[in-house]
Amino acid sequence: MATKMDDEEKQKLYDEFVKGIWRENPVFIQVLGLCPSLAVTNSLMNGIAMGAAVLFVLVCSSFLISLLRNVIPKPVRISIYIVVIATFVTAVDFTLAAVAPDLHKSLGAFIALIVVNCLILGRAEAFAGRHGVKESVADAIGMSIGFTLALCLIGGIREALGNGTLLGYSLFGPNFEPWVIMILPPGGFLTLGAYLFLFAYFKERSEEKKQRQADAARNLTEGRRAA
Amino acid sequence: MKRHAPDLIITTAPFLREGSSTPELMRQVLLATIPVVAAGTWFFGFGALLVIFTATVGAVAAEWFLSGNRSGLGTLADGSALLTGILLGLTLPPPIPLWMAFLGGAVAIALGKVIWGGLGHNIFNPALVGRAFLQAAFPEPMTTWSAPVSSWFSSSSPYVAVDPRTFALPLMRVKTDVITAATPLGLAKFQGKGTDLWSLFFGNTGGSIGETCAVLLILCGLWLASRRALEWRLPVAALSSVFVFSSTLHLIDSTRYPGPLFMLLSGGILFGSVFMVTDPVTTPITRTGAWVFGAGLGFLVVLIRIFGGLPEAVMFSILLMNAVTPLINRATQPRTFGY
Amino acid sequence: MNDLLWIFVSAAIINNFTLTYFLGLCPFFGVSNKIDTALRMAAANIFVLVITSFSTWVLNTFVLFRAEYLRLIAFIVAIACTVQFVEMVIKKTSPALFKALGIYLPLITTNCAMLALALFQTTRGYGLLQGQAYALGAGVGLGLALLIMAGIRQENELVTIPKLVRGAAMNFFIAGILSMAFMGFAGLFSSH
Amino acid sequence: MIGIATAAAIMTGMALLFAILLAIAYRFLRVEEDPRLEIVEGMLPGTNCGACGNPGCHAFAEALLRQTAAPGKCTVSSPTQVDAIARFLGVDAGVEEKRVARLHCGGGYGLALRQAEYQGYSSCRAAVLVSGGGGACGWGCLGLADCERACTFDAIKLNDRLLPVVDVDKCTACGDCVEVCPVDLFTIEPLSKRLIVQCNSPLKGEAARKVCSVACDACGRCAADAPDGAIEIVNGLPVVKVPSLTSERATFRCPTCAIQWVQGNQFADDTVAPLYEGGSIASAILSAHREDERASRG
Amino acid sequence: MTGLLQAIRKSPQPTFHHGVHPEENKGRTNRLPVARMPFVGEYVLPLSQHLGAPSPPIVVPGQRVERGEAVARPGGFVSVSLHSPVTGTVKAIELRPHPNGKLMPAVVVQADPFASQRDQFPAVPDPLLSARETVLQHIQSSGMVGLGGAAFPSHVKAKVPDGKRVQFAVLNGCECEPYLTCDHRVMVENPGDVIRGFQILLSLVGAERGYIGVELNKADAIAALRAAVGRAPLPIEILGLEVKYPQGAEKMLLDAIFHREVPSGKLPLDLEIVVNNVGTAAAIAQYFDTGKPLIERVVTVTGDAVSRPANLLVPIGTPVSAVLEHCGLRQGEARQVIVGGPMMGLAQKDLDVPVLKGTSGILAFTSETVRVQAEMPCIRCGRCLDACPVFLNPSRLAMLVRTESVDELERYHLLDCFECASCSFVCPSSIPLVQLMRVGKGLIRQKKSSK
Amino acid sequence: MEATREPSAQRLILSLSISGLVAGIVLVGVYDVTYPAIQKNRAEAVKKAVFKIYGEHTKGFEVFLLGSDHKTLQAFDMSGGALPEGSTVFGAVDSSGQLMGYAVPAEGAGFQDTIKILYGYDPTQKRIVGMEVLESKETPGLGDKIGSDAKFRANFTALSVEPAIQLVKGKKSGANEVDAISGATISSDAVVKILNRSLDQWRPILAAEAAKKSGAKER
Ligand SMILES: Cc1cc2nc3c(=O)[nH]c(=O)nc-3n(C[C@H](O)[C@H](O)[C@H](O)COP(=O)(O)O)c2cc1C
Ligand SMILES: Cc1cc2nc3c(=O)[nH]c(=O)nc-3n(C[C@H](O)[C@H](O)[C@H](O)COP(=O)(O)O)c2cc1C
Ligand SMILES: Cc1cc2nc3c(=O)[nH]c(=O)nc-3n(C[C@H](O)[C@H](O)[C@H](O)COP(=O)(O)O)c2cc1C
Ligand SMILES: Cc1cc2nc3c(=O)[nH]c(=O)nc-3n(C[C@H](O)[C@H](O)[C@H](O)CO)c2cc1C
Ligand code: SF4
Ligand code: SF4
Ligand code: SF4
Ligand code: SF4
Ligand code: FES
Repeated sequence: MATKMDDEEKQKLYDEFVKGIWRENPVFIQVLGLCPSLAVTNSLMNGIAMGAAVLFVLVCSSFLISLLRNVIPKPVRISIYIVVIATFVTAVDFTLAAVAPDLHKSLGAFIALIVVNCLILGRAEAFAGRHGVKESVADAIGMSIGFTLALCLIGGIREALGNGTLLGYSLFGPNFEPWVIMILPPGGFLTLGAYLFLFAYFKERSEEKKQRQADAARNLTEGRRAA
Repeated sequence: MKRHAPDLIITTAPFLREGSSTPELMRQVLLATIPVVAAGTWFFGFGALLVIFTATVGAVAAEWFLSGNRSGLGTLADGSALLTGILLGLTLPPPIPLWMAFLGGAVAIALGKVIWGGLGHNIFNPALVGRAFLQAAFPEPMTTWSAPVSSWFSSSSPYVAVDPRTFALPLMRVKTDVITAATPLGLAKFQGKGTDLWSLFFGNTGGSIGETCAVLLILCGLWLASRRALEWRLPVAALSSVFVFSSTLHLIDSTRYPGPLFMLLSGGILFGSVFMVTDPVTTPITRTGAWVFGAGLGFLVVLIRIFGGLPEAVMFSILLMNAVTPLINRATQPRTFGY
Repeated sequence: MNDLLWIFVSAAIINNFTLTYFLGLCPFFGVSNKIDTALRMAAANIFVLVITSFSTWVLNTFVLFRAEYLRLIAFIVAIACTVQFVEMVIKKTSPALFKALGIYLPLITTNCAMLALALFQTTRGYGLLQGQAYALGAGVGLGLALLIMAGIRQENELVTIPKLVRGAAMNFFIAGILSMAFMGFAGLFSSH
Repeated sequence: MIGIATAAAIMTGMALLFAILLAIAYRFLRVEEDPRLEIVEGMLPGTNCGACGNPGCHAFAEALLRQTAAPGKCTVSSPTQVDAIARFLGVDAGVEEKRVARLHCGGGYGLALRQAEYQGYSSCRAAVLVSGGGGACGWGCLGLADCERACTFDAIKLNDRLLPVVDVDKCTACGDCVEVCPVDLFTIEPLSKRLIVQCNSPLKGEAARKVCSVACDACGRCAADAPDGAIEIVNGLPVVKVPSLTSERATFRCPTCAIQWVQGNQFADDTVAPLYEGGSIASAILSAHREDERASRG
Repeated sequence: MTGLLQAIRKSPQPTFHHGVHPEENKGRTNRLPVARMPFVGEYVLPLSQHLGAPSPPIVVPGQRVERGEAVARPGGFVSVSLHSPVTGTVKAIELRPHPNGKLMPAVVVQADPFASQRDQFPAVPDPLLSARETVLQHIQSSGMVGLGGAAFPSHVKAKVPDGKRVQFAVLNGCECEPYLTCDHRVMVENPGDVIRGFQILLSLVGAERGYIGVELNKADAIAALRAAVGRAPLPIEILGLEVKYPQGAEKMLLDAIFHREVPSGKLPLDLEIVVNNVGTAAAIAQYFDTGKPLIERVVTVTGDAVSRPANLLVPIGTPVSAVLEHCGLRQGEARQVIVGGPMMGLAQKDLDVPVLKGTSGILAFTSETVRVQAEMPCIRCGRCLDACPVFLNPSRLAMLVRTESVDELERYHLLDCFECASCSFVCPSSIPLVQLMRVGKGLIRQKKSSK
Repeated sequence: MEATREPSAQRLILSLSISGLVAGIVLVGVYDVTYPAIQKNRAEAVKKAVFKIYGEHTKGFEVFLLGSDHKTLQAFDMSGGALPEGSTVFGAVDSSGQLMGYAVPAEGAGFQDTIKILYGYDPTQKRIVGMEVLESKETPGLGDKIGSDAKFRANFTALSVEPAIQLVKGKKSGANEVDAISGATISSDAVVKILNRSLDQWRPILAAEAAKKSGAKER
């Protein structure tokens, strides 16, 4: 009995965890937290760093908020969330500046802007404020991994085409003509648009395939009935 | 009487139509580009023709693959994709690598047209979307110009000789120290040097393939206007606006600001006015709107050419005016009869 | 004076907050579907930006000069606080104005643009007047982008956008093209 | 540690200020809203179809809270969803009998006379303005699929005869098709009503048959065969007065198959004898229509 | 260059703004005198041939009727009587195809092949001497409606409502529709009738002055009217107008003559003007001269699918098929038959429809003239805006109709469209704009009624 | 629904204040821990730039603050590790502790956004001896060559500032001329403008300072 409960709970935690990675991916599906997704992703490294920062902030704040959710009075909850989040963000900001000054410089103000990232406040309000600690942390980890994944996908393409490198390693040799647009602002918009288009395309393809299979199955049974 | 009834066709009135059709319009503009292509080839050699051709192939291929209608000619039949490709080719610098021209054509159609739903739905001029993409992606090749071929038969640069950069492998560049030339606007902006108006008028200057020969562009524009293939208000408004704004500045300080004739004859303003400002799809539908569009365009061109960072502004100005065209259309609805 | 003009123009078009700095994208895509909404959002934005610039300047100059590490948290709280306060005041004094603008105010609180403005004006060491010019420019820039975007999106509603790009993907493509077009303003007035 | 003191002072001060402001706001400017509203609205499908008779799901949720409507009015929600809402609100589900849209025309391609070829905007509402469409019957289905496009639930598909077939499983009785059809061919009927008159033409006798091979020619046999008064001929058409008839006898002697005993979807089994062999042409036309439509609508 | 020149040149003749110049195609019939259409076997008289309430029948099947005898009475004030165009028997009162595509109730009269088809009708009082009410009543019971197309009961227009007054009356002799020449022939052949009818109308509405607007492609009509007007007591002026479609639309005509716009949703009466067709005036004059009610009218039959085009005086109720046969329809070649003009008429699917009081033309085209072009996407060229005489934006309206944005449709004044089809005429993408306008009006109506 | 119960105003104020207090304390902690490292990084960045300008002989740098009279420099004690706020110039010091020259930060509008540079200035010879780009948003591949293009940087190794620095295209002839990067004339121009503007401010001050020093030495 007890193990069954555990299993169920594990399953639920697992679900909360995976959903953020793909099914409810914050960038590609929910289209949230766009500013950093586009602003800092002109290189893969930036994407990873931003993702890590968000992971830290989101997990810590989700933990704290879900822990305190019954103590926080409803009318001031948003303000308290902001205070909590801002504290963690400032911590990340200073730590990064101390440990990796170059990275800190290339991420610019966007580390600080994590405070107002719609994703984080959104998760705090929509999930952590209403669920238990375990679920909230699972959700936070899943969401930030999904977020990081998206940033890496965007950053990877932009760096590869825009600079001919990946994590600084040259991909195409010295005569490569970089597509400067990719690391310029329009490139960010266009890359994300292209990803969304590709996902829609593959989704439609797989749905069509499913439909065809279903049709084929139906024809088969009907044919049998006729015979 | 029911004997022959099933042969009957029923449609709504009117049962008469005025002559011209959309594909015919496109055909006329295509015709008008032929002399411009020829002039480009004359001035910049055989390589220029290759560039135009490749850009066109890129556009046509993209249209055929992406438009979703691949039965027969599909949407190519209306000729608009062909036109987009040629116009894009004409706005490129002559020595650009062919793969970039091809990419530009494909981007022009994909990003400029197909995603919007095809002919008639796009907000931005497809050819210029392609060009803007190229300019932002490859700023250096897109601002490297070659001088006009001095003589067809001279041994130094005969017109059949093609710049080695043209044949760079896809995604790659050819690193050579080749002779480059500056455009009249570049010369004026960065080196304070003028270009004589006759050269501008006949096109014997550096620049995009199709933009240099002013006299030909004017003739093509007049021909198109006479065939009612274009809305004359748009180019007239654009050119007058450039004239007004640049003369004003010139009057204020003639040493710092170039005169209106130079502004009108140099760069892409004439080419843009004849072929791009007139694109019906991406410009205002109302007549008042046409004047507003032209005025705004001229303002932006003069503003950016003179106070901006770039020597030339026609492309960006047209795209910016395209962007506000929906707003212009809304604001300039004609007053309905009886209101 | 020239300085103020350049700050304004730079924030409004050359370094447009939305199209080149990627700020406030969520509401940008969220409320740019109707020209009417976009206009009101733009007005509310300009208003809040100017107030934010002022209040954070006051905060930074008179309270935080010794405690740099509190900047972020103080700014965000201050922004949230002022916006909420403004909202209350409007609601109380002019229900009509509230109906037109007020409903966007909560959206604006958690908008990167406000915080970014506060942070940028501080790191750039802008004074009060420069900050105001900056805020005004940023607001005008956001409004311009919103308005143009709304015009285009409303036009798109009249035609059929292919299913695969309809929605978010199309919005990004439009923003991408707009961002390319705005590149034309680069360098404006910088050499004069 | 001056730092800590400053920080604590500043932060506490600000927090205090903020809190006081908020407290005032909370006290004086709060808007009362029933918290259940949001929950109930969340439980509704959000299609805003209006089948429940309210302008959208939000209004329906308000009606539910006011208890002026029963959850079962929402025909889009599945029974379990309805049940959940009813349990949440502690009210009776009030499930209604399932109703579906029924078509009153059987004169599809090859059955009804076509007099001319309609060309133009591919839409029933447009075609009806051009000489009433190409068909000879002024009351019949035009077959240009306005209803198919209007149905938000994807319940309507034109069949090979270009007649709309309503999928009774998907149909939620929202009535969009009723509204959109320019010749008013749909009515919403209880699923249990089996006798459906598939003709809408008031023409009688020879005049009716000349126009369409499955037209009701008002011969009166169905009325005679049905229990007393259950069917009445009004204006050249039988009217089924007793919806719950259990016998299909009334349909037996209909010379044109205009009155049908329908179980499940209409036209599901090809009960209508194919008088003209038009199947393949019809599907060609159908696909041409679809092409047109795709071209014009993308 | 022509476009440029046209735009720069300001036209010297009075006209309205915008509009189009379709090919006239009037040459085949404009010199043919009006001939009489022989009697046929059966006449179909739909009870609803005019704007307003249908006329209830006053005969029963089997009843014998004389030529010119009423078969239906006015169904209200905005309604008129209906008369049998032949002597014969009422065969039936049943649903019959109507040119609008629907089956509508009609009185069917079987002609008596041996009857004399009398030419004498009961006498009527002199309109210039009788009381206004009596004259109006007579006009109503003569079945008189506007012959310009809309078939609006003439007595209604002639009765000026209390509190209003009329300053000018206008006769509409534009006949701007290509192909049609019936009004032209009436003006050339019966200018006296036109002027006399106009005099009656002028005195009925109490106007101080009359104008007749005729397009300049009908110089002989202008000359004939000018010659006839000399003898008239009230001042009447004949104006030559630039040839342009849709000059004949009354709002455009008033713009051309008086440079005044009829406000949206209002009538010419609100400008203290009434407008009538020249044919209507002639018919009124003839009625008061001879007592013959409205039982026949001049119809132009032309198009490349008829071998003997003509201007025919056709008894109302004659089947279109019979008229076409009389004019030598090229059987099997006709691909499209239109009742009315080529810009505003209705395509027919059933040629047994009757000629109505409002039928001014019957056109039959072969596949050579009927070019059905594939529709292309709108390229926003703006030609439709340039054509629309009421300054609408048809391109946008069409898109709004397709997306069923009903509120926007009203905001863009769809309801002011009077379906002149100028926009469709010029559209290079062959978009059925007018049809979409009509669909859109249906949407608005539907929304209003569901509210 | 419990949430409908109204929390008291005191509770709201209390909880917010507590969270503010806690946040403040946490942040001070973080700040204290990271402060030295951050300051070190900043100083390091300046040092790197100064090194690049003055070459391998450089040993370290001194910091001078512009005095309140806006005319004289005051040495700033860097033992605390933190750079001061306000107008600063740096002095490059060689291994013998000798002042080699000044390194002056300056900024101005570029093609895209503000460009920040650090340039080495030798007041006695009235020459610029090096230039480093600290921060710019110029287009990669074009404008950002102002920081990376060796040929362009070479312009600044011995650039006379008399009467003012001049931008030319192609042939550089005078000692006070800078050859523009082709394809990035605007950015090149921006650098020249920034230098000229900054020199207007600093030249007299640094000249006076140098005169003071040499005067002191001579004396
Ligand atoms: C229609 C047209 C529009 C153009 N628009 C632009 C433009 O907006 N910006 C631009 O740099 N070049 C544009 N060009 C190319 C320029 O006219 C010109 O040759 C080039 O920009 C010269 O400036 P440069 O020195 O950058 O190198 C356009 C060309 C044509 C034909
Ligand atoms: C587009 C359009 C064109 C018209 N053309 C004519 C015309 O050429 N001649 C005419 O008499 N009436 C024409 N009419 C009808 C007039 O507007 C008006 O109804 C008529 O002249 C009134 O006269 P009636 O009542 O005697 O028919 C046209 C109407 C429209 C909408
Ligand atoms: C996408 C793009 C980015 C550019 N970036 C820069 C830049 O960062 N710095 C610059 O000076 N010019 C930049 N330019 C401007 C042009 O390259 C311009 O033609 C150039 O400044 C003129 O210099 P030239 O005369 O030496 O070719 C850019 C142009 C484009 C289209
Ligand atoms: C007068 C005229 C000018 C045109 N100009 C352009 C142009 O500048 N660029 C382009 O891509 N297509 C042009 N087209 C073609 C067509 O309108 C264009 O591909 C549409 O924007 C695609 O929807 C033009 C067409 C005409 C009739
Ligand atoms: S039922 Fe009505 S809407 Fe549906 S296809 Fe037939 S006519 Fe059109
Ligand atoms: S539109 Fe008609 S078929 Fe579709 S769900 Fe509504 S009632 Fe049923
Ligand atoms: S049909 Fe309507 S929209 Fe078209 S031109 Fe005529 S009035 Fe204008
Ligand atoms: S005429 Fe046709 S193509 Fe041109 S704008 Fe009007 S609807 Fe569009
Ligand atoms: S992340 Fe910037 S507004 Fe959403």
